[in-house]
Amino acid sequence: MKNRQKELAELHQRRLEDGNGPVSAFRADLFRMFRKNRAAALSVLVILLLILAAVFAPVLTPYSYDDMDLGNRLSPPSAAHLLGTDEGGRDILTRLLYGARISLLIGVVPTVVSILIGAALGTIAGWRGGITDTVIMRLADIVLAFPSMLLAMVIMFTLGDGLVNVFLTLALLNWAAVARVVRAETLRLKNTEYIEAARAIGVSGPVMLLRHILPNCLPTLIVLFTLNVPAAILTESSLSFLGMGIQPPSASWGLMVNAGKNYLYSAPWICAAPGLIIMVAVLAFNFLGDGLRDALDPHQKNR
Amino acid sequence: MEQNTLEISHLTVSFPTDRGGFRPVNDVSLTVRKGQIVGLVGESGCGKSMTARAVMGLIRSPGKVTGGQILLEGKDLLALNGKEMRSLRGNELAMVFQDPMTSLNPVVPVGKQVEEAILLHRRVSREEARKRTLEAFRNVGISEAEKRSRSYPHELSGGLRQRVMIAMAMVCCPRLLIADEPTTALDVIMEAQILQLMRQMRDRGTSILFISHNLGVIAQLCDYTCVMYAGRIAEQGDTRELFERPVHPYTRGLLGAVSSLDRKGEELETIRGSVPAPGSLPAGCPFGPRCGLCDETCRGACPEPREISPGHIVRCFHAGEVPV
Amino acid sequence: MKKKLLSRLGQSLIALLGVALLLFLMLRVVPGNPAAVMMGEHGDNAAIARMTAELGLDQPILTQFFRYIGDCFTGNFGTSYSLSKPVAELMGGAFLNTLWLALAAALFAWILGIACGVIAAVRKNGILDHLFMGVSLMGVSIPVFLTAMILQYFIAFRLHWLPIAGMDGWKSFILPAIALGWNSAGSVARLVRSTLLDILQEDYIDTARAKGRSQLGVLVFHALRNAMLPVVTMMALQLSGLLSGAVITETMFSINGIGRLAVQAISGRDIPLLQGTVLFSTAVVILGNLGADLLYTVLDPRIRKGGGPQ
Amino acid sequence: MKRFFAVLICLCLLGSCAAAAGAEDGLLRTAVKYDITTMDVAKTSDDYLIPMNVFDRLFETRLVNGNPSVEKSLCTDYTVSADGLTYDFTIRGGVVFSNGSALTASDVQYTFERLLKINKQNTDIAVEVSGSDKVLKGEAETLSGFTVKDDTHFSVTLTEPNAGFPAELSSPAMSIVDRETMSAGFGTVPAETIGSGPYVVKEWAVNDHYTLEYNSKYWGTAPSVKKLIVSVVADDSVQNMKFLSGELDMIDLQNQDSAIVASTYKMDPKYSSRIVSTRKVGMYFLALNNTSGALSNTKVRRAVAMAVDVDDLIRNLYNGDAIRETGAIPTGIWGHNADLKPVAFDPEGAKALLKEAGYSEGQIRFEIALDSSVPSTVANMCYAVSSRLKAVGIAAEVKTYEHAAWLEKRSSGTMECFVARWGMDYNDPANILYTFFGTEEKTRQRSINYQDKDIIARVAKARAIVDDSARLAEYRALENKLIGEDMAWVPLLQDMHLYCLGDRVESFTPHWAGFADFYAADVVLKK
Repeated sequence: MKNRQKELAELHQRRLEDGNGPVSAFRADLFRMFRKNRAAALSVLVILLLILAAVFAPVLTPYSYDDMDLGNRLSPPSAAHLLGTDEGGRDILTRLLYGARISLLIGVVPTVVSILIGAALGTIAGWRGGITDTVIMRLADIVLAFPSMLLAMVIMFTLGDGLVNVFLTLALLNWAAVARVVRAETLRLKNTEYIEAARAIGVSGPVMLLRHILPNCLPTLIVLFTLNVPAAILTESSLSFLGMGIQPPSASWGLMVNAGKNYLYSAPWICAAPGLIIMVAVLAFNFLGDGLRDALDPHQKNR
Repeated sequence: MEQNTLEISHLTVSFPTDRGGFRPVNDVSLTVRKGQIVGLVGESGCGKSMTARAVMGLIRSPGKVTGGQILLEGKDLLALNGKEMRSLRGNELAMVFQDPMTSLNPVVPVGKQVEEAILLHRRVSREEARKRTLEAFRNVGISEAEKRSRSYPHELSGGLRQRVMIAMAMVCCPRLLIADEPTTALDVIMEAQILQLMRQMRDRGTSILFISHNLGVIAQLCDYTCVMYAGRIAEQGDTRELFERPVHPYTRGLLGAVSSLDRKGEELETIRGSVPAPGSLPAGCPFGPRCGLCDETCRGACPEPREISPGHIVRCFHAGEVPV
Repeated sequence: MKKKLLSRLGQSLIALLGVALLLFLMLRVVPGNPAAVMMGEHGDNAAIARMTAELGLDQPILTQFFRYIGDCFTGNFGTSYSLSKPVAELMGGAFLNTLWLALAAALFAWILGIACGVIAAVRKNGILDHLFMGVSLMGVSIPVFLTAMILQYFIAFRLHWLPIAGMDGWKSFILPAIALGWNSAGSVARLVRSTLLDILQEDYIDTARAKGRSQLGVLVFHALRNAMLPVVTMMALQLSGLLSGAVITETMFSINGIGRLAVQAISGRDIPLLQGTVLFSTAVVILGNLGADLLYTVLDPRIRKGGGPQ
Repeated sequence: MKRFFAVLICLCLLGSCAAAAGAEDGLLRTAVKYDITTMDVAKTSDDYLIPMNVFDRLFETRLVNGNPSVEKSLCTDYTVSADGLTYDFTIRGGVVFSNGSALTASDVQYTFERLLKINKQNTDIAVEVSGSDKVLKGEAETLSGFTVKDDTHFSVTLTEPNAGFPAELSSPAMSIVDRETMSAGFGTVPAETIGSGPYVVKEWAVNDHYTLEYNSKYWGTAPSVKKLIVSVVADDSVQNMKFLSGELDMIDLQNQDSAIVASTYKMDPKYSSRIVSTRKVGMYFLALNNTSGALSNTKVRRAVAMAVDVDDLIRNLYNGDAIRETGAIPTGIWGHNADLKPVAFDPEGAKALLKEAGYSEGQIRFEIALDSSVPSTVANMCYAVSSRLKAVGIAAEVKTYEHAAWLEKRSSGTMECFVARWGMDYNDPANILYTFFGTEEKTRQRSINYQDKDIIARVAKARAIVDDSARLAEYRALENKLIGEDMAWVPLLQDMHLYCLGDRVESFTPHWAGFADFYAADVVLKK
């Protein structure tokens, strides 16, 4: 703890000298992290690029994601189609850009939802203990124990395909793991001195969770976020393998990789493009996660 | 005359950082004679622990020893290769650390950890090692040694754990014991017992290099004391003479800041300013900016150690003068 | 210790019952009448109605539920609708294959994972560190079926080193183990690396070196022993995950495992087979989690005596 | 660390020799995508390989210079009564089942009765015998219309005349089983599945493989293949790799994308000469629910037909391996009308017709339901149809359903539009017309919902016309009304079934109707 306090003071001092207001610990860490950890900075750039590509997809490409040109199916990258065409004669670059919308949403939305549910239930279970803890944890055990692919299939069969159902499925699959981690973290925090001190001065339950427990879980939650986002994108491609998830003609990276699988040796570019983009996204999220965790985790001795 | 246990001359340890290197230990020389306890005292961050680690060869990368000589009974430790150094560590040369809570392996019974020290340096059977461990426990005053040796670190009190550390260090009868603030984490009663133990070891011929920031402990225990400031030894000398007739302004400032019964009611002196950051030492004498006697010569160059009386060495141009 | 064990077992049973209940409700909600699926393209509605009655699916929900729970406890899951073979027999064969695949994948993942993790930690920020961490990230970012396909094409098809697919002899389990294990190896390596880096900063490492331990000795006897605690828990969870069947790897390598059987059961709305496979793999996962907790308390003395985080 | 990799490398080298396992002679190795579910033909209408190879039938249908012809097999001679109701059969004597039990006329009777008692699948032929309704209801143990004279002679009386009866007796459903040694494990336990055909079932490992071996007691000529191993390989690319590396002797290219078939097999001289293709007797059609919304209007259905470019589908999705279909009776089936003209691809004409029918741009919306388990070529067909219809202002979105959910929606009669295929079981138009337009319940259950009641009645009655030319004329008239006038569905195409033969196979004659299941006896291995 000591050297971080000193660094903060140092930064604080410098900010005061050049007339800015006091610097909040959070922003100072981010500022310092980006200066020090170039990989994290680069990954933020990459993620921004992906988001921009997703948003400006219609502008960037003449085709629409479902234009089928059966005449030149499976044609290699050419001037007309920079990344070639897939088995339905659709332009791969266009589908990649439109796919970015769905895949990033699939990566982010269910992960955020599952982390919110998981964190809430996890802290409550950890803090209250007793019956609530057992009930929540047994519920989590059930979801964790149930073979995830089967659970996904049952949900998708019942509700049918479509983006919202994929969100629901992925959120349902992931919340239990988050809850379990957050509960363990809450238990650990519960018997640290400063929590007992806060309890001693009469801080009430909900305030305790929001002001003291959750902020300390932040580094873990951020790491979970950056690990689960790429995992969600990949799970979607497994869902496509089993015939669920996003269905053509709409596009997502996972779907494209799965659709291209059978053509791996006759038309490898169908898999290569989405496969590479997924890898780039995974690396970006992971480096960002590592960077954030190191920056925000106070007792993280520098690696 | 008799061989000195430890002779450190002009030792320098440097750490490369992106803002140019810095030297936590800068041209340090001191000697520990056989059966003598030498104290190394100073504020945190002055380099005393780093000096101890240099002797043990435990400097963690990216830092490394970049100058000087360390003689253990005439052998230069810096010239030894890894294997030779390892055969000394725990055998001829041992160390005890500050925080007993974290210095023992949490998942291994304490008895086993001490046996390990024996088995590393003595070709004896496991059974013999067990016997010596129990004996070592008894020497350091651990009651019910048999039961204690089977328990895990988290099942023992702080004092007991420190005794285990000392037993572990002493089990191979090392020539030199380095104790890095062994009592800082203990309460007063435990501290007294540990110091008593140290005196017994000294009487049995073990030389001890005792590191602490607590002047009171140093005064009670050490025969000879060195005061460190910003990587250098500001003043060293016989403990009694040093405490009664400090000549270096920093030593005086330190002693002035210590409250004691016979100076009840007097204003405690404080030393203005704060310890310079490791990388940005002022030109000339490091204590200059905080020193009442500081003048051009002090700012010009860093004073060399001068022996103003037998065994009493000081790094100051105006040693002994009293500010006007 | 006994009391904690019993309460954990009790909770696991409740979880298993919960899964059975959840499965029963799901099967009533999922569209597609099992009888219709069995009759396939040619079945007409009259035949389907007759089949529904024969399977007892037209009885009131409650009677079906109690018969279902009765089956679960007595362990007889009856005969599979589509394969008209006893479910237990089908699962027996399938589980053996899944067991071999899981063990092979786990072995590959752990040996590679721990080795890479240790080397990456020791050579922190060196070339090997970035190389191994990069490879482990690759494992996480390529879908399993793509890894399987690439392995099959180059190693099996082009080089003829190993059989492409099928289950003849131990050699046909090497490639599936690599494809399935690579992902787990990645997470093990990353965990070993970060835990080891934490532990190497601890004071008792300095004590060990001060005792005269060599760098390797410190690593093996002191650092790894402590680093293994969280890693072993992750490995136990991974193993129980693998044991509940890896649908994609089994499909790609034509291994008749529990995962594939379960997917076949749900696509064919084969209720007895589905009950059997799901309850079986759930029981395996729950036992795995239980094992992981117990293993943790055995390995970490700090928890064994006192309560400690569960 | 280096030691570890060295061990791994030599471990693999050691294994290299075993990969391409040597194949003893007389062995044929093939693969299928999905395992069979049962060996009992009374319980399945999909898994026909074992019934076809392990059992005999009274007749067999073979391709004779391109046309299916019904040949005698167990039956050596038969006569039909004047009113077409009664058939007198003589069967081959001295035929035994693989367990030595004799095959007699009473076994044939037992086969008919067993189908009716189980009453799960393939009962539509046994139902035609008089007295079948009593057996179905359990009121009678035996079929009144079936009289056994002696071991090799029996006669069958139908409830109404059906000239296609001998052709129906050649379908796998009518495989003769043994009355005396029938046991509970029949159809699930290999040793208890006893037939009189050229092969016996040696073993069946679920989801892995099944093995057939030559039946030494077989009455017919010994086939070239003495042992058949069919392994279950779910992934198409893995099947390709196993075939190209010599682990399979024959590969069924039905599920593969035509582009892969073209690049991997057609373009490669080593294999291009070894491709066997046969007509898959049946047809793909775009089903339009005649009662849902705008599709109930004949003009709209015709506009849909005009908007879809079938030739483009054949050229690009089937790489030319398909022929266009124009009516309801597929090519290769007796009664097919070759000079029915296809609907010309005319998007502008379609738009005009839609306006004429009173529908503006984008006003017509319906859903094309796609079964997720169909091959990718069929899925691409749906997407192609959808984008063609969008071009003429019809908003037809493709929605994917899981197989069971798709089946349920279709059987409920509410599915608006879907691409489907009907494969012919026997060589008679009734097999398709009666199934889709035979009764109001049947057409509703297939989500066609054809509305013209007296046409439905005529389709049912047409089966009973004994005189071939009269029956032909009636079927032709019905086809003209159903498709020509009412466009009940949009006929698409009939695809070919392609196989590729390995080095060890001399020749192969596929099933006459292009089934994936084949007679192992029709494969000749190189010596």
